[in-house]
Amino acid sequence: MSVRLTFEPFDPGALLTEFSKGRAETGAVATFTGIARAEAGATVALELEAYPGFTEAEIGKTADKAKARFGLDDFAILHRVGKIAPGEPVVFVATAARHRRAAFEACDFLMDYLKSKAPFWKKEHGPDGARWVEPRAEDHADLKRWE
Amino acid sequence: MSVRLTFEPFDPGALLTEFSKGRAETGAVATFTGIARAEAGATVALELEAYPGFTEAEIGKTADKAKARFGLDDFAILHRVGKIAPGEPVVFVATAARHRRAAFEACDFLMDYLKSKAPFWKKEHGPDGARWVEPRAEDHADLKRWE
Amino acid sequence: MLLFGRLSDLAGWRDRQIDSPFLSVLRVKLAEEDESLGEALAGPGVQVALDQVIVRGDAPLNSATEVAFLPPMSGG
Amino acid sequence: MLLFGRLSDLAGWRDRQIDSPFLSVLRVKLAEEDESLGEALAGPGVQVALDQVIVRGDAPLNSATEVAFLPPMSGG
Repeated sequence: MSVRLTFEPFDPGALLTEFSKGRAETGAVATFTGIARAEAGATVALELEAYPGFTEAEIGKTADKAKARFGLDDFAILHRVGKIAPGEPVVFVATAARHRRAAFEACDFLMDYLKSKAPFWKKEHGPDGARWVEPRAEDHADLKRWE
Repeated sequence: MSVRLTFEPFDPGALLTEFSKGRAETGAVATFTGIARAEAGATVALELEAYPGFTEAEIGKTADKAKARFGLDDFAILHRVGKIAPGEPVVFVATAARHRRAAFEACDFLMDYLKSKAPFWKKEHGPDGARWVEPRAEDHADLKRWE
Repeated sequence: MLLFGRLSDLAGWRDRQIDSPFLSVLRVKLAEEDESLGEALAGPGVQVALDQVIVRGDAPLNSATEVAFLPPMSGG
Repeated sequence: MLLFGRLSDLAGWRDRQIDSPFLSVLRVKLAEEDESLGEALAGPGVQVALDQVIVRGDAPLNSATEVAFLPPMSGG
């Protein structure tokens, strides 16, 4: 069970190597990696601000709920903060469970939460300047699926 | 786009490292790793038989359909064959798409197919001998969700 | 010809060279030699692939045709 | 006290030391100094955390309290 923030680029594969080791009773590991999109030049960089301590604690609360709800054996969440270039991973979520349905659903649920409600403030730097981004209606609709 | 079989143990993390590189327009990478369960000693080893050439081709047909249906940018499938010890990865599926919903759903769909209909023959070696396994009713039910 | 899964356990072999002009004739040959194998090959859910393509019913064979009997697939 | 997201862009600062006995008094002080910031801090969806715990309404502060104004969270 880990929730971490990082200012540095990271390799999602290295995280999966670590997470999938020594799991003789787990059966199923699902992961999701979100990558910053270039949007064909419309986005030059993404900037994410967090409130260190508060942000991990808030994400941890939802992850603990997901663990209980979906019967997870384990989870790992790593979220990038600071300036992020197109093509760089932004977020990595891994879930481990006995069966694949639980692992998939928990991973999907955690991503819906992270993309719409987690304590981040997002700025997009484009060719014409920067703007703060609010969550998309689509993200809130995604989250509603779990109510 | 790759579908491969391997007789050797593999590291799912190394596959994700490779798969997630250089994806400035992809946005979303979902993976699933199936790990052989010990079932508290009930399963000593899993043995999977494939029909080399035929098995990859059949899986490739379904993966190509998934690519079109979910609008994937890319996929990678690696399936272990031969004798597999508890705790060792059996199958790895990665899907890449612009948005996370498509990546998750395609990965989930491919796993349902691989676990119930892909051309493998499965033998479980337990403390009291070996037995051939037929797909579980649950696996067929999972697959029906996509019809 | 090739047997997979429980069929090769039942027959005691996995890969043999057998010449036959038709799939139907091959089935008869195999059943004469091993009655339980002949029954298993005709059993429910057993499919036949010729050169890795699933076929139904009878089909002509030549000496280079790869014939494979596939019991119900279990998934991975 | 800490400002996040668009609030720190608006104020032109991110982290300041301000002594005040109550959150309500702190709000008044900030609004007197910078009217548009004062309005933004009272705006819809802006939450306040004291020592990393979200609070509603007024609350006493001491010199060690970490006060953070959080605009609507965008997710990652």
